[in-house]
Amino acid sequence: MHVGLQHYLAVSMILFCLGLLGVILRRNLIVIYMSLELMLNAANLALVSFSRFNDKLDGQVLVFFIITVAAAEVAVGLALIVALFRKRQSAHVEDLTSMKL
Amino acid sequence: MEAINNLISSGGVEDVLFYVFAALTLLCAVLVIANPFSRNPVTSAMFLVLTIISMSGLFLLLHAFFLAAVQILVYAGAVMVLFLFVIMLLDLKEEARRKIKFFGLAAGLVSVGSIVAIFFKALASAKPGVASPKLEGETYALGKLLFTQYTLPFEIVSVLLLVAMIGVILLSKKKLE
Amino acid sequence: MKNELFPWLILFLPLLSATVIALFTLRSKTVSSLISIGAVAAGFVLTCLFVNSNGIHYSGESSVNWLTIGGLNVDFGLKLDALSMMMLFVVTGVGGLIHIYSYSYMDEDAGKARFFAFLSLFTFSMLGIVLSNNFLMTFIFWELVGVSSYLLIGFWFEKPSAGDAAKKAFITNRLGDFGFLAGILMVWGLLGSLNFSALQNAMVANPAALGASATIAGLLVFCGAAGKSAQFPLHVWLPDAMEGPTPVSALIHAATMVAAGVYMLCRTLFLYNADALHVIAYIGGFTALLAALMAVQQNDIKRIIAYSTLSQLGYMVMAVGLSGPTPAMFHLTTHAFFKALLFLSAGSVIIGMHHEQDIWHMGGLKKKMPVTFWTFTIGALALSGIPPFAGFYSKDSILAQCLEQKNYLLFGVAVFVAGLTAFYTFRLFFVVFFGKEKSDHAKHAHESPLVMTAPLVILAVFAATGGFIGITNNYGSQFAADHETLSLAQQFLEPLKTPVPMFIGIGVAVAGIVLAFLLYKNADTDPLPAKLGVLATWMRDKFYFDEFYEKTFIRAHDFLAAVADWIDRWILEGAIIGAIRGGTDLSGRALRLAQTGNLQTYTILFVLGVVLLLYFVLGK
Amino acid sequence: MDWNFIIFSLVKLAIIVGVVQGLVAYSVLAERKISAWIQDRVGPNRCAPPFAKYIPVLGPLLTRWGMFQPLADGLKFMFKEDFTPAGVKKIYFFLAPAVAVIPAMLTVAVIPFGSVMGNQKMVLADLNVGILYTFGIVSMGVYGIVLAGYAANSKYPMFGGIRSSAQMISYEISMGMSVIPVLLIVGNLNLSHIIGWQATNGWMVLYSPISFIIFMVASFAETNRTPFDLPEAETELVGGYHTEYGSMKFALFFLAEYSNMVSSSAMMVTLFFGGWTLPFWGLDHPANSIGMGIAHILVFMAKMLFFMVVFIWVRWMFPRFRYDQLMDLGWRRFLPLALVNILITALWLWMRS
Repeated sequence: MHVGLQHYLAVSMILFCLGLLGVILRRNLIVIYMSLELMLNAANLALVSFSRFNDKLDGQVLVFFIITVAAAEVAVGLALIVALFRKRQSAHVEDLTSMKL
Repeated sequence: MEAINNLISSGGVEDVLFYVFAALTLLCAVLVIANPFSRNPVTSAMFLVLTIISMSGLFLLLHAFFLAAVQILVYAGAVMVLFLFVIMLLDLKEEARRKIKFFGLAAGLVSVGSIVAIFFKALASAKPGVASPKLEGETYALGKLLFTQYTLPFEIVSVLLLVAMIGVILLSKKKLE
Repeated sequence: MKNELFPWLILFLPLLSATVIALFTLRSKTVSSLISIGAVAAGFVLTCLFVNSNGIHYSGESSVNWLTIGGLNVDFGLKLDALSMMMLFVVTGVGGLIHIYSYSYMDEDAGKARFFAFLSLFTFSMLGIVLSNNFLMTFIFWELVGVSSYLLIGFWFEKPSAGDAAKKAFITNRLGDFGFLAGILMVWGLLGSLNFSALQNAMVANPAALGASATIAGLLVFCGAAGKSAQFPLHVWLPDAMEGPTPVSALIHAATMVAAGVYMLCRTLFLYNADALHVIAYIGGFTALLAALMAVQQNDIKRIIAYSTLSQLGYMVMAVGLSGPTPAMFHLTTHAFFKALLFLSAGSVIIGMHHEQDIWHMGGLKKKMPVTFWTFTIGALALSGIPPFAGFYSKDSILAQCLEQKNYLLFGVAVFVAGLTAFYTFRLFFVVFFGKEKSDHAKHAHESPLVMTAPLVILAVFAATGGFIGITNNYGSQFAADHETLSLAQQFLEPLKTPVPMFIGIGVAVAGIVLAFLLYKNADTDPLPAKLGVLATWMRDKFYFDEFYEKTFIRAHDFLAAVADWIDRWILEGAIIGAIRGGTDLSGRALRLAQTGNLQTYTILFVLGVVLLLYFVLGK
Repeated sequence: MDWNFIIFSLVKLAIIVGVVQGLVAYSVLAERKISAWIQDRVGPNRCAPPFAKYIPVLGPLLTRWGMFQPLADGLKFMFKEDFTPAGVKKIYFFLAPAVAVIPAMLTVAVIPFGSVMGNQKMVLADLNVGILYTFGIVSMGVYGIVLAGYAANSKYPMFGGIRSSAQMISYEISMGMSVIPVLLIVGNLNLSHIIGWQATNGWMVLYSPISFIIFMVASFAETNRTPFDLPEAETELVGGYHTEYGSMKFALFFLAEYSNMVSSSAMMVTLFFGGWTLPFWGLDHPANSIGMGIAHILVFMAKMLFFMVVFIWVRWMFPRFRYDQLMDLGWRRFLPLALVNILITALWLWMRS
């Protein structure tokens, strides 16, 4: 069977799910952040393959924007993590919650 | 020999490459989030770099040359270095092995399962894309689109970058007044 | 300047002054008081200019459309005619003098700036009543007057008695205003307009326009007047209102606010049929008699004057009820002069006595406070109705009105009250100014400064001459088309046209003075209780009206309030609100469990939501 | 796609790697000789195997100028004890040198080092985003250094690693910006097209000299060469990120640095000096014979070697920058300058069109 759109989408979907699992299960904020990047990349992959298989360049433009926004987001997010770490001396999500159950 | 000849002549090399890159991408992604050998965030970061590189291989297969290059240039070259910087700066220790969150695991599996299910259902009802794609991710065409039809988003994104830059500078100051 | 602009300017200057004081100059006593005095003085000057250029018989209205709701069309309009013009003179003139007097009287008070802001607000409200051309505006300014009088009576709110008095005045007024509002609604419902001119035209065109409910409508409107002008049975607030500063008593409770009721009755005279006027007349007469009796046995200098005010207001209302708006307004105006004079003189005495108000602690002040003594004397003579002072002319016109209407009962009451008035006024006069000093304060009393005595002198001039300087001419032209304008000499001798009431009036007044002289020339204590026995006690205790109200209305009200409170507390609050609150609280506690503060829990919930959404968009 | 393509690609790959390795080895020797010359001393001059002088004709040449010095250096590196300090993070310690070398070697893949030989283009991969590829690969070079600094688990290498990566990321931006005028003028990202354009219109350095200057200075920074070799400033950080490394692992870093020099030189030649073309002797259009093809390759090599020498020469002529001066230069001088350059070029092109 020829490799088609659905193959790329499947890869994208699995990548997305892996990222999601990472966000839900890992405790280290930085790793969670990397998992978020994985999810973003999964979206990128889906968009690029849509773009390719629908003969439209708009998907790639969107990916370009996603990469830009992701770069901005990473910068801000990491700065926040650094600020949080300075305050709490930890980058574990559980240590960051200050609410009482 | 004959088989390989056939493969090459039928353009099946690209299919083989797809499977190679896809497998590489997914394997590295798994190792990002769940590395059985090391829980060091640096390891995760390095595998994420590998994921991104293999993904840009997939982009190449999709003829998105510009994006493949940008993916490596921005993600691997800049974003991930930033990650490494922060990890080194904070001197993060290995993630402690606390008790596994059964609730989280169950919920994660449920959501992943439902996403997979929805994916297949959606795929079944979707109409297939072009069988023989002709689109080339030419830098020229992309640039033209970016500066004509998408000028406004482009400018907005640049403003967003500026805002992020200012925000980061402010956040990184030792004393937040 | 265009004629239409004058009343607007006169009306809004005091409001501007109040706003400026409240917002900017509360820090400075002097600036604040000067702004306030300037505003009211400017009003007086503008009134004079207006009358000078247009004459007193000018009549005009200017209005802007304010709101239109269905059939209700309300203008924000000002009406100028002889009636409102004379009232403008009273409010800005007498009011201005009281403002000036207050400048010195309130000098040592920390809240002087606030006081003047209130005074300006009050002046604005009062001018609003005087100038308004429709019922709704009258009612709004009516309430504003209520509010500002509340603020002024309770000016020394740190004194519990002042606070209570303010509340009492306000609530009692509310009772009357309730009737007033109902009356306004009734009039609007029956005649379809609120504009005085339009109403008057409607009533002239068809005197039976109000139909069977004419009496009720008239009496309901009168309720408002009864509240403001403190007529029986809503008279109880006025004596208590003496807890306010003396200028307030003079301004509000002698010259202007209490006059608003009478003014309103005269303004809306076309509304009342014979039955309503009868009731009004008898209520007025009864109030006059009752208050005069109470005044005889009071010992607080301001309270005596307050009851006297009550009594005189009863006179005016009685005159209105006897279809005599001209005598009523005449008496109102002269009364504004001499009663303000009396109050201000009393204030001067009080200041001289270091805030001592009991007349039995005074005595012998004639030597120590000569200006105050002479002005008080003129005021007392005017009040008693001794010719040629102002009170004599106005009182005489009321007595004449009684006889003209052939209402001999009310004539008798009026004559008796006139005698009583002379008696209690000179009781006060002799006890305070003659005899020997009855306390240390009295020995060290001193004359007040010029800022206070100057208004006294000016008012004294008017109290002495107010009877024959043309006041009746102006009012008469308002109410009777065939009124003939009299010359000064004719006015001076006007009472001689009706010699019977004149001589009877002078006679009882002189008798009252003589009696007072005999009883109180050198008295150290009041000899009357011994002679009158239980009647004197009743008089002193105001015929137990307060106690009666306490036992009946207030009790019943308290009971109703307790029931409402119980319903509110246990049924509304406890059951209904409690259930809602408890439910909210419970669900809040339940939902709080979802708010763990843990990032990943949020992620899970978020993803599950997205999955659900995707299911509905894609999966189905 | 056919077998020919695969075989020829493999051959080209082998040749390129071999040539680059040889260049690296002998550029080390060149560096030593040139430094000796600049410092008025002799430099290595006697390393030769015992049998070499018996070779006729060539013998005397081979024994002079230390011709076998690189060989000796290589052997020394190989046979030194491969010491692993205690406390290092083992995996990354081993990984870092490899990660450093790989991008350095990969860069040359897109560089057209000659025109054509027969029907074969003298370039390993004629990508249409060639220049972006180069930048992508160059940006990957940071990882080797960062990982080395991290793996050593020691202060100075860590500082060296962080300094180096910050420096490389900073100058990468100036470098990328500096190239944009070239792309604007040519209108294509393909390196072969860029060379083709230069063959007809003249060298790019004449059109955009500012670009060239910025690119060259940024190249110095990217390769961690003097005057921007802060990461390995001996007086401050001992050896920088490779302080803890020895023997073959250290050799790999060395290899990476010189490989980067080679590819930077090749890039400069390609972008600004016409690549394999010369404006005379008919060398400015694709070869039609084997001889011409070889001539093109030689022209390219010659140009490249010139820039190698410039690299070495600069190293021994200039003092080192202070770190804040370095950052200042990168962010506040070169970046605005490059932006202005882009603007001017764009305006110029717009006026011309």
